[in-house]
Parts: sequence; C-alpha cells; structure tokens
Amino acid sequence: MIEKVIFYVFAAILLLAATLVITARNPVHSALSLVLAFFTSAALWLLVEAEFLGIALVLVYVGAVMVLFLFVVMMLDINVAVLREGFARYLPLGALVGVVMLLEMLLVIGASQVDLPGFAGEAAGSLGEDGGNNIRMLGSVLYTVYVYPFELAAIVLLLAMIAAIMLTHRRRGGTKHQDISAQVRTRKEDRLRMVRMPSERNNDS
Amino acid sequence: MMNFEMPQFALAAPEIWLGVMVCVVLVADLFDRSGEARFAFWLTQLSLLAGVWLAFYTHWGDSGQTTFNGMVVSDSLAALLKAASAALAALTLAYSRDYLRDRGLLKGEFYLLALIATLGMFVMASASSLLVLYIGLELLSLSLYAMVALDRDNRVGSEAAMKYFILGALASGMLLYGMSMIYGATGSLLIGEIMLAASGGENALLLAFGMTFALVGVAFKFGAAPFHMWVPDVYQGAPTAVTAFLGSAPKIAALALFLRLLAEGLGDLQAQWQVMAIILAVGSLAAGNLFALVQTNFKRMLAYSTVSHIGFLFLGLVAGSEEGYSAALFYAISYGIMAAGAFGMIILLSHKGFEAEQIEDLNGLNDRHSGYALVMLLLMFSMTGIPGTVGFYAKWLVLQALVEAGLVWLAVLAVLFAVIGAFYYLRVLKAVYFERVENPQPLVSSRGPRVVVAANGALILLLGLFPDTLIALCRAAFGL
Amino acid sequence: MLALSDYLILSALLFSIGMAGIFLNRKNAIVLLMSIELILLAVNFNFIAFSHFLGDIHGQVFVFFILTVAAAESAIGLAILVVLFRNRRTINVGDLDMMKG
Amino acid sequence: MLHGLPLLSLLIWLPIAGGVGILAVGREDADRARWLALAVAAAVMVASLGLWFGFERGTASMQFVERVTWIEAFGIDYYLGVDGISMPLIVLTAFATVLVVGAAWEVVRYKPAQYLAAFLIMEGIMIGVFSALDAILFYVFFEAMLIPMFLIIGIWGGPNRIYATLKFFLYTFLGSVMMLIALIYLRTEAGSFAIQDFYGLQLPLATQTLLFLAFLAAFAVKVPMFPVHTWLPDAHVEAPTGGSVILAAITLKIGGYGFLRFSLPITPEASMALDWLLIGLSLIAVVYIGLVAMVQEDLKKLIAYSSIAHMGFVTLGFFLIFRILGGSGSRDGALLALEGGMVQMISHGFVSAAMFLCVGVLYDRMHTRRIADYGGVANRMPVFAAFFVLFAMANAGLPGTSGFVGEFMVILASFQAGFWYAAIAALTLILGAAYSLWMIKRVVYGEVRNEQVEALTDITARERLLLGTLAVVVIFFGVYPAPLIDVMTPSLDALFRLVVPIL
Amino acid sequence: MKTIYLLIVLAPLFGAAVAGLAGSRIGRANAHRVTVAAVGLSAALSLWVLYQHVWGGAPVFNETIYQWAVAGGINLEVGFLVDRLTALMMVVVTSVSLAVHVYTIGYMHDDAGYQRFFSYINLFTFSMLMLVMANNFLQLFFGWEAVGLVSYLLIGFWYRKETAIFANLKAFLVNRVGDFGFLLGIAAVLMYYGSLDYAEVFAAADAAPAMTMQLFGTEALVATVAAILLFIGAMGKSAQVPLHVWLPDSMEGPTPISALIHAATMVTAGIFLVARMSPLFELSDAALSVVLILGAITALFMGLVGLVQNDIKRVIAYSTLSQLGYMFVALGASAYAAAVFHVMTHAFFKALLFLGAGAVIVALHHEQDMRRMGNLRRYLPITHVTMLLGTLALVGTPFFSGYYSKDVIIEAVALSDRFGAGFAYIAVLLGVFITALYSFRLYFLVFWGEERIDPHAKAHISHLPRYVLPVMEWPLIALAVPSVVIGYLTIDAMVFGGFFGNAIQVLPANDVLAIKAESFHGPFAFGLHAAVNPAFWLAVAGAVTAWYLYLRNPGLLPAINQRFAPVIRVLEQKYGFDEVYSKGFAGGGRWLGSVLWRGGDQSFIDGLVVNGTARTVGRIASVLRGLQSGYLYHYAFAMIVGLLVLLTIFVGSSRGWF
Repeated sequence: MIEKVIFYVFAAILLLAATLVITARNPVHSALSLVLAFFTSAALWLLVEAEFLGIALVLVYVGAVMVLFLFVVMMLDINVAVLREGFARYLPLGALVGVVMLLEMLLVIGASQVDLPGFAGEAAGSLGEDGGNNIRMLGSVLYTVYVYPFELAAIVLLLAMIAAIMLTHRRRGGTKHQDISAQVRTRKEDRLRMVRMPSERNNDS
Repeated sequence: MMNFEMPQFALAAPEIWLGVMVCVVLVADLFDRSGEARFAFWLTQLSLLAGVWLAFYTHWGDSGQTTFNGMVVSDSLAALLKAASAALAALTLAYSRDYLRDRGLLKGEFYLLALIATLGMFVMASASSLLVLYIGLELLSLSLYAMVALDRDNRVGSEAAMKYFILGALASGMLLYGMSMIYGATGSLLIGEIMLAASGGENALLLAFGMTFALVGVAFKFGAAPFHMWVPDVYQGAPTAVTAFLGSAPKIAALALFLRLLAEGLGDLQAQWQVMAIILAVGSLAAGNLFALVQTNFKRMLAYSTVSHIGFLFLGLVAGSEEGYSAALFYAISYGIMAAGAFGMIILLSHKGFEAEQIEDLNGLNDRHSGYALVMLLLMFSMTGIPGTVGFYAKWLVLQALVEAGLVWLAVLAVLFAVIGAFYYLRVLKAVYFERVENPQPLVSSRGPRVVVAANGALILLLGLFPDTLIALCRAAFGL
Repeated sequence: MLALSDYLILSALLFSIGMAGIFLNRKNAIVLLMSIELILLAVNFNFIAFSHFLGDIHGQVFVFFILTVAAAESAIGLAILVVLFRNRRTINVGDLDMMKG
Repeated sequence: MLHGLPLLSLLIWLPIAGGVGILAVGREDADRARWLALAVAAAVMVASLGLWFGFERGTASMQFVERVTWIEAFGIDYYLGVDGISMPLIVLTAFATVLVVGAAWEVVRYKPAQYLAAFLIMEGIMIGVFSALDAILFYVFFEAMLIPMFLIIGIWGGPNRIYATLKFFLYTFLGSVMMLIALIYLRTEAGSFAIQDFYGLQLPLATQTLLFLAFLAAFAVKVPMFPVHTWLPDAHVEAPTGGSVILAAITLKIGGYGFLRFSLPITPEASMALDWLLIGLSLIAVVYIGLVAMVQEDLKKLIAYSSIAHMGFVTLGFFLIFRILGGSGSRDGALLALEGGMVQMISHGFVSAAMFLCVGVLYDRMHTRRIADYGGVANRMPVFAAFFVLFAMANAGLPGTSGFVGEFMVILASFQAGFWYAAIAALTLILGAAYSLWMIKRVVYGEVRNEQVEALTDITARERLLLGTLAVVVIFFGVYPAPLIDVMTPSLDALFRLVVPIL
Repeated sequence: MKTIYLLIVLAPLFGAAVAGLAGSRIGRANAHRVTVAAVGLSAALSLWVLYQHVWGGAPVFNETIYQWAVAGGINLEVGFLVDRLTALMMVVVTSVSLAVHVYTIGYMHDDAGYQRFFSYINLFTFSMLMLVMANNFLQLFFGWEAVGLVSYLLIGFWYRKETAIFANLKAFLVNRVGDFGFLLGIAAVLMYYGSLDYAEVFAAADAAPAMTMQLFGTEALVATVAAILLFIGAMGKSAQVPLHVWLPDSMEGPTPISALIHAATMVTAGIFLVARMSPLFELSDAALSVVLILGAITALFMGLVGLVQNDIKRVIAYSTLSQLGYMFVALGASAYAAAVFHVMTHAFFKALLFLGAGAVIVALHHEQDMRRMGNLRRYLPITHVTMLLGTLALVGTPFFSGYYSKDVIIEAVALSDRFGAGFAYIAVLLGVFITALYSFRLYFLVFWGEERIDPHAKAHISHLPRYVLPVMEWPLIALAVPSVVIGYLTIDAMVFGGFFGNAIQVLPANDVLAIKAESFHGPFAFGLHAAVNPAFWLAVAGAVTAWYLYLRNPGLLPAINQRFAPVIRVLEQKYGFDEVYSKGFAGGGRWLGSVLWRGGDQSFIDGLVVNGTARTVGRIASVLRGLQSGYLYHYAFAMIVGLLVLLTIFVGSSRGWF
C-alpha cells in the first residue's frame, strides 16, 4: 500500500516536473525541472528494484548531462522574453493531438493491463534471487553476454567525442598560422584581379 | 555465474574489422601532415573495400548462425547488405575529395565519421537483437548528424543538422518506445525469440502496438512520408559530399532495420504492418513526386525524388514476400548507385565558391561536356525507370512482387506516380541537353572524380543490360 | 501492490508530454533536447517496468545502454546547437526556416 | 546458311555499337561520323535484306530464332525471332534509317555525331522491339526507344521542342507502364515471359478486359489513336526531319504491331468484346482527324494528322475481323482486313517517310513550315514538285502507289462487316485527297509567292537519290504488292487461328 | 494477241516515261516524236484489233497478265478483257488521242512544259486503256483513278494560274466523291458475288438475281445497291448532276486536254462502265431508273446553262455535260448500244469542236471570250468549216453522225416504259432545241457578225504568217470526216446489229433497241425519217432562233435578258451548285475541321485533359509545397500526426472500428 502512495506521489511530481520542462519560460527553469524529473524517476525506479539504474540516472544524468545542458544554456546568451511568444496559440491544437495520442495509447495499455498471460504479476523474485544484488547481476551480463553491444557503446562514446570536438573546437582566432597546402594550390585568379579602368583623361588641354 | 563462453568472433569479422580500422584511422590521421587527410581517405577506402570482401567472405552462404549470445547473425542477407552499404559508401566517398578540399573541409574526421557510420550499418545488417539494432542505428545516426554539420560556418548546414538531429532523436524515441513494447510483449530482446513469441500469439495486442511505434522509427530512417520532412532540408543543407553519402548507403541500413525488425522479428504481424506500410508507400509516392515537381533546387528535387523512391521500395516490402524483400533490396542497392551518381554529378559540376545546386546550373551541360551529360542522362532515365538502365529492373521487380501478391491496384498506382516522376527527371535532362548557354565553358575536373563518375554511369548501364547477377544475389539473400 | 500498467501509463503520459514539448515549443531549441530526454525517460520506464514484471534483467541492460547512448546524443546535440548559435546568433526554432518548400 | 548466323542480334547490336562508336570517334570530325553512320546503316540494310531473302515463306513459325538465358530468376530469355508480321517491319526500319542518315548529311550542323548516333541506336532498339519474343525483352526495347527519340526531338527540334518532347515522352510512358503491369500479370498466369506462352491462356473475360485495356493504353498511344493522339502533331512539328521520318515510319507501327502481337492473340475475347471501341476510335480517326488535317496551317502538322488518319485504317483492319466474321461470316474477308491493316502499316512507313523528307527539303531551304509561306514552289523546284505531288498522291491513296493497297483492302473487307463501316472508312478517299492536294495546291502550285521561294534551288543529287528510291518503292508496292502480302499471309493466318477459335 | 494488247498498253506508258523522266535531256522534238509514235503505234494496233474482232473473228480475250496479290484468299490480278466493246473503246481512245497529240505539237509550241505535257497525255492514254481493257474491278479502279490523276495534272498544267489549280483540285475532289461510291460498289460486289473478276461476278449475279441485303433498315436488292454505288462513280467521272461541277472548270487546262479528256474519252468512262456492267444493271430496274432520271436532268439543265456562257470552251463544256446526259439516258433505258454509239460519234465531233475552239483561241492570242470574237471565218477558213461540220453533227443534222446517235437515244427513251422514261423523253426532246440554240449561238458569235476582236490581240496576230499552224489543222480535218460520216456507216451494225455480242447484256423485257430495230430500215431511211421527227424540227427551230437572235436582230437580246433576268441569273449561277459546294461542303468541311481542331484537339484534349491534368498536378504540388514550411515544429507535428494515423489504424482495427 505504501508503495502505491509513494508511486503516486512521485509520479505526480514527475509529471508536474515534465510539464514544467516544456512550459517554463526560462530555459534554466526547464533544465532544473528536468533535473527534478530525473530525481523522481530515480526514486520510481528504485521502487521496482532497478537500484543501479536509479543511481546511474542521478549520477550520469543529473551529474553530467544536465550540467552540460545548463552550461550550454548559460553560455548561449539567449533573450528569454522573446522566446516565449506564440506558445498559447498552438496549445489547444497541441493539447488535442497529445490527448488523442495518449488516449489511443491508453486504450491499448489499459487493455493489456488485465490478464497478460506472459507476465508473472509480482515477478521480481527471479531478479532478486541472486541476493537481490542489482549491480552484480547487471555487471555479470554486461561484460559477458553484452560484450558486443558494450564495445559498440564504447565506439558510440568515441564518436560523440570526435563529433563534439570536431564541431565545437576552434583554433584561436589571433594566431598566425601558415597553411602551406593552401599556398601551393593558389591560382592566379584567387590573388590577382584584373581591373579594367578608363584611361585617365588629361583635362589640361 | 561466470559462464562466459568465448564468442565466435569470426562471424562478426566485418564489424570487428571496421571497428579496428576506426581506431587505426583515428591514430593515422594524427600523423598526417599533408593537410588533405590522405591517410584517412585511403585507409577508409581500403577498410570499406576490404569490408565488402570480408562481408561476402564471412557471411555469404551462411544460414543464420549467431554469435555473441545470439545478438549477431551471419547469413547471406547480412553479406549483401554489408557489401552493398560498404561499396556505396566507398563510391560516394570517392567523389568527395575535391569538393571538400575546395571548401576547407578536407579533414580526417569526415572519413572517420563515415567509417563509423558504415560500421553502424554493418552492425544493423547483422543485428539479431533489439539492443544491437538500436546501437547500430545510433552509430549511424549520430555520425550522420555530425557529418551534416561538417561545414561549421555554413548557416544552412547547421540549420539542417539541427533539424535532422531533433527529428532523428524523436524518431529514435518512438522506435525505442516500440522496442520496449515489443520487449514487454515477448520478454526478449533477441529477434529470434521475438519471432517465436510473436508466432505464439501471446500479447498480440501489445506486440502490434510496439510494432506500430517501431515502424514509425523505421519509416523515419527511410524518409517515408509523412516522416520525410527532414529529407529535403537535410539534403539541401548538408555539404554535397555528405549528401551523397547520406543519400545512398544509409538506405541499405534502413532496409536492414526493416528486414531484421519487422520482416524477421515480426513477420507474423505482417497483416497489421502491411496496411500501414501501404499508407507509408502511397504517401511517399504522392508526396515525393508532387513536391519534387515544383523544385528548382536540384539537391532538393533529388531529396523529394528519394522520398518517392522510398515509396516504391516500400511497395516491395508491402508485398511481404521473399520476392518483395529481394525486390526492395535490389531497389535499395540500385537506388544507392543512382543517388551516388546524381550527387556525384553535383560535386563534379561545383567548384570553389560555386554550388551547382540549381537545376538551371545544369543548362548546356551537353555543350560543356557531353560525357557528363551522358551520365546524367543515364542517371535520370534510371531514376525514371526506363529500360536499359538499372532503375527499370528495380521498379519491375517491385511491380512483379506486388502483382504476385495480388496487389495489382497498388502496382497501377505506383506506375502512375512514376509517370509524374518522369516529368521532373526530364526537366533535368531538358536543362542538360536542350537548354543552350551562350558561351559554354568547358568543364575541367581532375581525373579521379571523372573516372568515378564514368564508372558510376557505366555501372548503371551495365546493370541495366545484365541485371541477372545482382538480381540473383538479391534473391539468394532471401533463399530464393 | 503496484501494477505493470501503472508504470506503463505513467510512461505513456511522460512520452506524450515529451512529444508535446517538441511540437509546442516554438522558440528554444534547448527545450527540444530536453523533451527528447523526457521521451527517452519514458522509454526507460517501460523497459524497467517490463524488466521487473518479467523478472528479466535484459530490460535493465537495455536501459543502461540507452542512458549511455543518450548521453552521447546529448553531447552531439549540444555541439550542433553551439554550431548553430555561432552561425545564427540564435537558437530560436522559429528562425530555422532558410530551407523550405 | 543464313539461319546459322545470329542475324537478328547482328541487326540489333550492329547499329547500337555503331552509334556508340560514332559518339566516340565523331565528336570532332563530323565527316567521319557521317560516313561511318552511312556505312553502318547501309550494312544493317544489307543484313536486313538477308533477312528478307533468307526468310522462309509459307510458314507461320518463328524464324531466325535466338534464345539465350538472360535473367534466370524469372525465366527471362534473350529470345529473338521473326515471323511474317515482324520481318517486313524490320526491313522497313533498316531502310528508313538509311534515309535518315542520308537526309541529315549536310543539314544537321549541331552535333552531327550525336544526332547520327541517336538514330543508329534508335534503329537497333526498334529492330529489337520487332524481333523480341520475350515480353520483358520486348518491353525493354519498347521503352528504351523513348530515350533517343526524346533527345532527337529535344535537341534538334524546333522552337517549341521542349513542350513537344516532354509531351511525347510522358504520353508514351504513361501508356507503356500499364502494359508492364499486364505483362507481369501474364507471367504469373503463364509461368514464363515468352510471348508465345501467353497465347492460348484461358483467362476469364474480366481479366482479359483489364489486360486488353492495359495493352490498349500502351499501343493506342503509340499508334496513335484518337483521343490520345495529340502528342503526335506536336512531336512531328518540332522534330527534325529524321525524327519525323522515324516517328512516322517506324514508331507508329510499333503500336499496330503490338496489337497484333499482344492484344489480339492474348486477349481475343476482350478484343471481341471491346471491338466497338477500337472500331469507333479508328473511324473517328479517319473522319475527325481527316477534317482536322484539312485546316492545318503547318506542313508537318498536316502530315502528322494525316498519319493518324492512316493509322486509323490499320487499327480498323485489325479489329474489324470480329464484325466481319459476324457479318458475312467470311474468314477470307477477315483475313483481308488483317492483311490490309498490315500492308497499310508498311506502306505508310514509306509514304509518310517520303512526305516528311519532302517537308524537310523545303524546311532546309526556307526554315519555315507554314504553308502560307510557300506557294509556287514548282516554278523553282520542278523535280522536287514532281516527287512531292507523287507522294501526296500516294498519301491520298492513289492506285498504283503503295498507299492504295492497304486502304483498298481494308475498305473492301470492312464492307463485309457492314455498309456503314465501309462508308465511313471510304470517306478517306475524299478527305485524304482534300488535305493532301489542297496542301499541294498551296505549296507547290501557283505563282511564286515571295523572294524566299524565288531563291529556292531544286533538289540536289543526294536528295534526288533519297526521294527517288522512295518513289520507286512506293510505286513498286503499288503495282505489285504480292511479295509483301505473301510474306505476311501465313503468319497472319496463324494469328487469325489463335484469335478465332473463340467464335 | 496477248503481246499486242500488252504493246498497245505499254507503248504509251513507255512514251510517258521517256518524255517525263528524260524530257529535258532528249529535247522537245524528240519528246513529241517518241510520244506520238507510241500513241500512233497504239492506235494502229487498236484498229487492227478492232478489225480482228469485227471481221477477223478474233475470240474474246480474257486473261490474266500478272497476279497483283492474293489477299484474304481473294485473287487480285491485272488482266485484260478484250471484246468488241473494249476494242471499240480502244480505237476511240487511241485515235482521238493521236489526233490530240498531233494537234498539241502546234498548240503547245511555245510552252515551257512541252515535254511534260506530252508525257501526261501519253500517260493518260495508258491509263484510259487500262481502264477500258480491265477484266476485273481492281484494274478498273486503277485505271479509273489513274485517268483522274492525269486529268488533275493536266487541268493544273498551267500551275501558275490560280484558277487552273483551283479547278484541278476541284475536279479531283469531286471525282473522289464519285470514287467513294465506286469503291463501296466494288466492295459490295466482292462481298456478295465473291470475286472481283467481271466474268465471275456476272455469273454470280446472274445466278442469284434476287439476293438482298440489309441497308437503311430495309431489305435492298444487292444488284440495286451495287449498281447505284458503281453509278455514283460513273457520275463523278462522267460529270452527271450533281457531280458535274468540275467539268466546266476543267476548261482551265490547255485546250487539247479539254478535247481529249473532258470531251472525248475520260468523261465517257462512266458510260463505258455502265455498259460494261450491263449484266449487273439489268438486274435492277431501280438502278436504271436512277441512271435515266439523272441523265435526263443533266441533259436538259446543263444545256440551259450553256446558253448563257460567254467563254467559248465553257459553252462546249456544258454541251458535253448535256450530251453525257443523253448517253446516260440511253443507258437508263437499257439502250446500252445506243449509248456507246453516241460515245463514239460524240468523241469525234466534240473533239473536233474543242480543237477548233483551241485553234480560235490560239489564233486570238489566248482569247476565250466570245464577245471579243466575231467574223472569224475570214481569218480561219478551215477552222470555220470544220467547226461548222462539228456543230451540225452536234445538233443532229440528218445524215451527220450526231443525228443518228442522238435520235436513236430519243426513240429508245420513247419506247422505254421504265420509271422516269416519260420525263426523260421530254427532257431530251427539249434538249435538242437547246443544243441547237447554244451551238449556233457559238457558231454565229464566233464566225459571223461584226468583228469584236481586241485590238491588241489583233495587232499581235497580224504579225503571224498564219493564224493557225497546219499541224493543228490536220487533226481538225481528220476529225471532221468521221464526225460527218461515221454515224451513217456504223449505226446499223453497232446499234441494231448485235455488234457487242455478250459484252452487253440486255434482258429481253428491257430491250428497247430490239423494238426499235423492227422499224429500222437502214441509215438512209433513218436519215429521211427526220422530216417526221419532232427532234429534227426542234433542232431547226433552235438554229433559227440562234440566227435571229445573234445575227439577224441582236438588239432584241438585252430586252430578253431584261425580261428573263431571274432565270438568266439562275443559269449564270449554274443553279447554285458551285455556291453550295464551296460554301457547304468545302467551307463546311473546313469549318468543321477548325471546330474539331480548335475545340476538340486543342481545347478539350490538349487544353483540358492533357495540359489540364499537368496544370492540376502542378497546382496541387505548389499548394502542398506550403506544408513544407521549414519549421521544425511543423515537421515534428507531421511526424506525430503520422504516428497518430498509424496508431488509429492499429487501434481501430484491433477494436473493430472499421
């Protein structure tokens, strides 16, 4: 019972925070709301025995990603007031679409709530068998069964690194730098401009 | 618990090879003092071509052995998908050097990203787990986002990258949501087990629900209407060398995604996804052709034409038979060749400070260089689907599959749109052949791209005359 | 006793909010990135819930990878955002209309 | 001995290879391109004569057959062969191409090598169309034909060439894609793409009707039949002389050929059920188009419309057979109609080619096709005028010229279907004469109209040779059509047997 | 014999080819030598053939020359049928042609197209011979159209003259209208009698005289339908109302042509046709009635038009029309022999009149208007005399050839009881008066009265050593002789003597000539019979009227013209046929063509359907284009809507919504 209460409380906070994320006037507020959403999510995950992931969410997301977000938000000096225009105008249509989609999703999920034969109801037991150590279990498959995706994930991170550096890293503007290949490949047209000018008339005579 | 079995690495040899080569290129580029990313270029091409060979060597004839605990599958389909994507990637990269050099973009990262993208395609081609599929897709997508933004100082380029990124991430989200539902309904991430569970009929509703979301993700990667709207902007905004890459090989990967996820994993749900796929196909045909009709920007027109081609390709998938899949595969490969050629032509016609993007930039091409004009002719007729070019067989195989599946009306609809499509391809040829310019400037280009474009044109013609081998390969990939 | 559908419905709500965030937001590109995070969060909820109720660890592994990839994605997304801002001095979504038609 | 050679392959690929060769060598040296083109065209002509003389008359079976696997997965073969229906058309193609090369000699100045190459490639493709016995192979050639013609009109055409060539392309493309679906469907029924395997399929009438309509879409556009004919006047007007010649002489025939090769034998019941449509459209073509031809102000447009009217006779002959059998019950009469249509096709090939060459001769000198710009040409170009009048007479179906033979046969046969068919068809006697001769009156006769006409010079030896050859052929087949008819009779008879059992 | 027949036909063809293809190389003199020799050879051989058939007992020749084609199991051949009818026609054709050839040497002396002209008339001779010698319908049609072609070429010989090239077009087209019927007739024959060969057709027709077919919703006799259709062809070629309009205009051609083609030979092809088809026509009273009535109308009303013409050649042309009408009246009355007899006599005197007129025209430096002639007997004595003889023959002066042939026709009609015979009898009788009137009007206006010659022309001709070249006079004389005597010599044999044998078949019930033959007692008696013959007195009356009006009291004419102004106007308008045709058919056709072209092809098919579709697609595309707004949120929105659509389909189908 207590679980239910906790769930609904956190779920309410989560939804509220999520709504704030998309409606807040100030992007900083959005980011902070998102942090809140992540925290409550972590709590909800703990509720279903995904302890490691809950912690990871806080550490990785709140600790790293969201800081990155905030960093960027603050770095890019954005005019807050202008950015909120037109929100209300599209709200009804947006809400309508969102609600319709939600309804359709609920129609399915709601229907599957009852008698899903594949589900063991309170099935957490199997996960908890191994001393209920979530980290251990994850760890044991991560480096064995999932070694292939794990390596690929490494490449994804490498890729992100390469891409981010390539896109944002800049040489300092002021430094003098000689580009030899550019010099060698220079063509006449690049440097030399033929200017046809009328010969100056001698007005003296 | 430490029951770690040594996986059969050999079955994942192509992916491992590319993964290793990513590191090699990364390091080698550091030592490249030419400023032209020579090492990166040649090493990438080497990796890709070796990848083609390796794909065939590793997978061809295999009948679905798996490794890495069932997450990687080795079969003929994987061989062909990988070989095609690597070959197309190599082809498009071959066009890129002059273009990038002229714009100061010739950096090792470009080739590195392309290589990683290809790795992503490889991963998808062999994936037999939702997770692997997802990571492969992200490898590909993330590389592409970055490549689109390659020209950092280009206002249009960054806009395109932004749009691509947001929409792509949204699509990924939908795909993931679908995957989660599929996982929930079947209790497994492995395609093979999903297939078994799906045929068992358990949780059919939830499964189909997940399938719907997954299909949206797939459709986005293809660029099928109404999930196509990123296509024109991205094609137009990206540097043409990137567009060429983006426009050809990833379609193979998208097909791999479809085949692995929907055709293999959820083949039993065909009745459900067929209807949706028909909508996507017809929508793409309509939107692609109609929008392309009114374009003046050549790249943008090609983008819309891509959408229409995707519609045609989808029709092959709609047929839902092995014939249909092989037709779609043939379509994807031949379309990749055509798209590579078309964007390659734009690259060739552009020069420093000038992008030959508008259709009118092609005016009088025949007077300037009749060889290029001829290649353009082949490309456009191939896209139209005129016999003598590979594009015809692509369309024909799809129609064949449709008719055999009893969907004659779709075939009729498809050819009607093909006729509309013919109009804008002809407009390009009109510019190339019929418009005459006052002082035709002879085109000068270095030998490399010239050879590549000639080979590309020859390939279209050659496959147009002797399509048998490729058709047989595509059919063999599905055990036909 | 918590039911599976509780989590699924919560996730559906979260997913819808994320979606709405993307197309309701007319101005700030950063919020788009955040909305995507919300969508991924919804997906993660699904996986974790299924994992729990199926008694199957693999769903959690998937979430693990989603978190990883999402982090990478964010990095690239923000990088693109920075590039965009440098070029246009704005991240106003409504200004991104140089290409259309 | 001739049967040992892959003669048909030679006929197809020699000109194509020649065309590619000209592209390669002739870019700088126009003269070399011309001579090479002439040599290739002449060689093909000679080879096609080998076909004519090596052809075994009196049998309906396919001859000069070549069959090699092409696309194994679908049982598609590179399968060639000719019978009495296709063989004359191939010879006609080879002949027309020689004329075209000759006609282009000094006249085409813009990229002559490409021009000649396009025509040679076109020739190979057209011969391929006529000799293909595999449906997909046929389709490949059928569609590939669009490419060179598109370029020919578009590059070397008149001021409105782009509209014309797009229209031409889209019209024919639209028609032919429908046929592709029909062919694919037939393959699912017959299990093979060999055209002969399609014959004798017992398909329900509803299916047949759909197939028939699909074929109709393809071939009616090619023929062209009313109301899908409007691309032809535009294409003709804008096309260069050679393009008009090939269009009129050969490509239109492909539509008629298609009816014989596909529509009638594959869907006989639908052909019979829908013959009212085809007959109606054919008769409209004769009368309506005849009237329209009369009021044309543009020489080429006039001849183009007259082509449509003449091709109306072809389709009329082909599809009247059911009514003839139903009317008089005369098998002979029905066969006469078929043969008449076929002869009309061949003859129209010569006559229309000649007419367009004549217009080309005038156009080369005065660069106008408006009838009003001419007048009194006979004063300055008597020899030309003689030819022009001769061909106009042939166009009007004067006995003693080949133009008469087919019309005569079709009218005789159509009477057996009913008085009114013949009566409406025979209106062509009046209309044909009216538009042909009224044009002659305005162009050839009369006082010299203006300085340009005054400055005209009579035809050169080259032109004289071209027109003279055609004149000889036109008169020969007018006076002695037996060789032509004898060649095609057994095949048409066999075709007839395929169609008729349904009665 | 076959060789000779072939020679007769091919000699002029050869001549035509030489003169036509190599004319400029061989020169003018050689051109006329070759062609005249060719026709001469034909004429001589034809005479010999006639002689053989009449006196030498040569059998009827009916053989195939070569097989044209076998199509649909039908044998299409080129072959000759030579019997007495054919032989007679051959002689008429070749001999008139020869005369014209010789005459042409003089007439066309200065013309630039000299060789071309000879080539044409040789070709004409060939075509005409092919026509008359045919033994089947195919060849008949070939000859039929070939003479039409040559006629077209010859009328338009002076192609710079706007009137000439208008006339030749008109001639060809009107003839084509006839051919339209003709060809349908052939088709009918083929369908119902199963062959195109004369002998086989006649045998089949004979075997099934009462065969019927469905037409216009009623049962019609096949023979009637076929005969009328064939007759439509004959109407075209022989210029019967209402297809007569081309003949007067055809006078735009050189005069030898008017003589050769448009008086003596080609226009009689229709008569020949009906005579040749007599076994078929005899089966149908209805068809013969049609022939009779139309012939009578032509005979009377075209003669009337001749009264008001001022162009010398046109007068003769209308006279020809009228005389052709007589011939058809004869045919319609089943008096085939009489018709052919009139063909022969008419050929000579009408050719004579035309050549005479030509001589006048040349002498007056191409002046054709009779109002600028007069008193020419002073200058052209030979022409005057020969033309007088021709005129006398034409009006039917007893003992002249025209008298015999025309009178036989009148009597035959009188005896016929076919529907329309009564009307026809009155028409031909009145026609006699009118013939005399216009013939003598011409004669008096040209050769008598005061000189009204244009001074300019006068000045020109006075320079000439002679007004008419001898080479033009000889043919006049040569034609004058038969014009006078041939009727007397041959009437017995040809009309009453069963001369034609099986070539002409008349049912006993219809055989008016057989009845007439009972009262025939030799040509002399027939000539004397004129005294009690109303026709003769009508002719005299006509001649006297002409004399009174044009010589004796010309002042009366304006008053008459005043009085009968409406009638005269109708005649001058030629009953408005030309008007109706040019406005109605030619104009209407062009109008209809324009409407169809602009309305059908350009506006509807091209404008609305073709370009309209393209425009619509384009318009839709440009509207849709707005959807691609460039805004990210719209793109995302589209994606979500797309997802929604798919979801709706999924949910809907799983919930059974649709």
